Amino acid sequence: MVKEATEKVIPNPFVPYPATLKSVIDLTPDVKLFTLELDRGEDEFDYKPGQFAFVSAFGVGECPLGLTSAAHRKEGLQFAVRRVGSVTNALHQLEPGAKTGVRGPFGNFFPVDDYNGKNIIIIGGGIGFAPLRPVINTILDNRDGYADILILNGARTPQDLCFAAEFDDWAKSPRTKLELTVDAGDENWNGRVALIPDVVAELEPSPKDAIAIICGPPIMIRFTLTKLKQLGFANEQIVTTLEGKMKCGLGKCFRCNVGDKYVCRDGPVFTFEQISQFIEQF
Amino acid sequence: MSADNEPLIIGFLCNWCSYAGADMAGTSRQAYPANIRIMRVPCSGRVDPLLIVKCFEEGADAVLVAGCHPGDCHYSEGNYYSRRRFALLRELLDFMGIEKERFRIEWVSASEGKRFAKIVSDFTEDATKLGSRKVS
Amino acid sequence: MTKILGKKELESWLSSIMKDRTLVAPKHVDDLTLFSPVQSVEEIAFNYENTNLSPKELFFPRTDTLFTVERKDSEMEITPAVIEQETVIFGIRPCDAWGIATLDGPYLDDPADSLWAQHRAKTTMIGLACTKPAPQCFCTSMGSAPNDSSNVDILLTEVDEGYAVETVTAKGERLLQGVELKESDVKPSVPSCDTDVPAEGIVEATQKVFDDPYWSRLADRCIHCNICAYVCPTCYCFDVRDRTDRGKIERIRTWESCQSKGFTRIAGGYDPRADKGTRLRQRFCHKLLYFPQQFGPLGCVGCGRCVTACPVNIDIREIISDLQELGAKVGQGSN
Amino acid sequence: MGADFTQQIRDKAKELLEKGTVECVIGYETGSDGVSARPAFIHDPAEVDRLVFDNTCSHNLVKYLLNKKGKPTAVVVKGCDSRAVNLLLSEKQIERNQAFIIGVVCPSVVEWGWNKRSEQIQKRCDWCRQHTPVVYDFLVGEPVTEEPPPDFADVAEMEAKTTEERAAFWREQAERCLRCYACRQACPGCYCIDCFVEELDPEWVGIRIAPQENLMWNTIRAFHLGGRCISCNECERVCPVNIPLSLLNRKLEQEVLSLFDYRAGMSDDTIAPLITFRKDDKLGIGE
Repeated sequence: MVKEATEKVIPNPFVPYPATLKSVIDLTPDVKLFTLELDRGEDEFDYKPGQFAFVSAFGVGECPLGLTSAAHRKEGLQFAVRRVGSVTNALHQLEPGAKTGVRGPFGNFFPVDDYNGKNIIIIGGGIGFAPLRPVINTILDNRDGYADILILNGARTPQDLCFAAEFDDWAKSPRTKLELTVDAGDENWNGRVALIPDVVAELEPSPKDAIAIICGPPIMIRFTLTKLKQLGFANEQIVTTLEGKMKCGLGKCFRCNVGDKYVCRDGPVFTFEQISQFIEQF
Repeated sequence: MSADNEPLIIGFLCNWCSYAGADMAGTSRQAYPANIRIMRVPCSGRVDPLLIVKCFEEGADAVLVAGCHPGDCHYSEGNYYSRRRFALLRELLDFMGIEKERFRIEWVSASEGKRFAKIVSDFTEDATKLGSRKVS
Repeated sequence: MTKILGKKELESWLSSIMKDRTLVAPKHVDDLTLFSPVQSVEEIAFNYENTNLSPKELFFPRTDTLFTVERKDSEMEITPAVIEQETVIFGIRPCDAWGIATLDGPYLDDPADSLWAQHRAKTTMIGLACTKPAPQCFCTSMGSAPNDSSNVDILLTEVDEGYAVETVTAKGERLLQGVELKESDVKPSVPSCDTDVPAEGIVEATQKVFDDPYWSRLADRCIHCNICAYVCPTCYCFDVRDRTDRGKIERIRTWESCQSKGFTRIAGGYDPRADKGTRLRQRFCHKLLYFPQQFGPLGCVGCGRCVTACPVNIDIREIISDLQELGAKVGQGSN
Repeated sequence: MGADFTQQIRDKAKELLEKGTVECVIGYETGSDGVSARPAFIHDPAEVDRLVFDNTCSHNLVKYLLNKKGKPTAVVVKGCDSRAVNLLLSEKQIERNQAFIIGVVCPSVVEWGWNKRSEQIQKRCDWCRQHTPVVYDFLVGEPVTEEPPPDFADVAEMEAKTTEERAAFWREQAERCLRCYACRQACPGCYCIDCFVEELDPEWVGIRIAPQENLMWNTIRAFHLGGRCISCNECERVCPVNIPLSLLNRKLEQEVLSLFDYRAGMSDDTIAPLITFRKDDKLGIGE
């Protein structure tokens, strides 16, 4: 057997696209919304709701972040970044005009086209609400394609609710209900003070022709899942996006695996039916 | 070491004494070599051995830690701890190939501007004699 | 007929290779044998069971630069790393060459890892068949053999008159160009590994034993260092970070291991594999379950390095046997 | 020694497990090579016959007590290992009433590897001045009463080299280091929840596996054990690339002995020299 290695130039998949930071907006005390513009233009970067990308803070490293903009709106690439580690800390120091890098888009996405005609229930907790924003904006911009929509956004305190500036727009959309809840209110808050799973139990969304999309901390997901199942939702009707430690996004560094599945390539979006089939349970 | 063969010295100076001492040297026009890069720390006891080793790792030719005289620590006893810590670290570094002469611990009070200038001058001279360290 | 390269001729061939390429060969360093670049034939160790560290680091270095970033005023330039050096490895054992070929699975899978691909393209491997397998070796159980030539460019087997030469690839053929080989009817003997590891059906067995308390019991003994992963020819996890040196930024990747605490801990603190049992299970399930599910072959080539290097004798051969035994019990229980 | 020690350990383990005094006995069993020992965790009195004691039992099992917090556990310790028990007691990492210490008067261990067993006594046993455990609930063997004075010939040999030679020596060792952290993982004194070397913010040690970073790791690792190292030498035994870490530890041990007249782990209520001070310390600084 005589083999021959083919010598062709393979692009380095670790090299990010150079990008410029266009704007930084404080969403909550520890979350900022970054808008990036690729130096090569946005058209080269086609992405769907639920996908993620690696954003670089050169000199420190890069980290995976969910895209929180919807591609069709052409508002630039947006990421909601909570300051939790060394890279996000460095990102928070950046000011508009700073040079950065973006690698992606990676992963699968929420198949919103498949949800046509259905009732959509979107439940997000804390920063977990960020990857759901492109889902909401995609669905609302194609409002006739869907039946009733329920958006439930929860956070620790009123200041921690992400995307407050868009609440009015969402609530104004026909047949759309926006529910907000916090774990602890303050003097200006006259909305709900309750945990997300309890709010779900109270609102009793019907599982009929419905899809529930949830994202948030593991503990919130677990209890919300229980409530939804009590309401009659089947595993296939509940969709989430998983978080895993990642270094490559390419299925190579083998950090984000759940059994033989990679969060970065096979996910991050999974139905609970798929998750229940995983050999490894988190 | 920089291109012109000047040693690079990192100095960790206690805010309550040596840093003021360095200041005093400056205001009273006591000249001392510009080889030293000064880090102000709240106490010589705050200087983690990691900082010293990191300086040498990154290519410093010499490191100075200066604190209050024993008995004068602003926090009562910080310098007593640093005295033990650095006496031992100095031995270990020497054992691993970083000459004792490259790592100095000195007690300098806020009024000893002249002494501070002399320490830095002597230290710079010694470090120049020792030559540059190889790191990569 | 067998083609033979005399011992003297081998030495002059290797010397000529050193002239225009990097020759990497086993070398005795203190009481270790390590693959190192050599400048003369005298440095090469010909008498060794196998090297203490696997040759994977010639393709997947313990630290590698992915690209550099240069900033000038407001502009920024990113330069991907390029591997230019042509390298020849002498003395790679068939099991290790198979390990390299195994890693082509994940690394050349689309999108290919360009550094791995470049290292592969720039490297020629001269294999040296094992004449006397060591007690820890079990390559035959894993589907290879001490004289398996399928993953090297040239395979040499020591015989009385010198080395029997098997040219495997065109790359190997080019390297041998102009080298005079004698013809002989000597037949190199084929040694076999004595160790018999029951690897057949291990994927199914591992799947059955996945939730068994076996893993946490085994983890009692494990001290969770990274030795097994770092000596292993088929462990390939890595970490990525930037390094700044006097204003120069490079993005680097380094070896990392699933055994280290925090390997899967995400910023914010949640760690899906916080306990030692699940971490240990991850390593063995990756080799014996996930890797074959994803790429076909088992993620173990039977080199035996982890067997000898583990400070507390976590022995993969023993684990394979245990899993088979436990798996069989699970099978009976459900019937 | 062998058979008798083994029997005594088995009998004690059986008794402890049967009475329910402990839920696990950590000792040694014969490894997969049939030649050398490895750590064994016995939970069932029917399994005590797996336990052995011979001159390849060099692992310091005290490290495992850190994983058994809150669970009554028995552990087999040699003289050096027993000092680790005291170290962890004095640093409040384990509780005395949760640990049943089966002390073994150490007959010295030999150089061994997987499937290899020599008759050569390990270096650590030449240096050892504590063959009899300093703490135990049950003792196997006859206590050794006379120990020779300390000997630091290996440290002196290193010190006889020039600074340049020493720098070159350690650089060469650092070049080999893989940063596998086996030295840390085997060390009973290394139990930080987050080790400085893995901290990212600030990043004390870069992730590069290269001489510069590796040297920093090895320097600080040794220094964090300054006045705490109990000389079991497990770090050096487990090192896959044979870095002579004992030299660093022993240098510090010698300095700590001469500067502070202190040996780590000799009792359960001492304070490591670097977390205390004397106002009249004479250490050659600013005097």
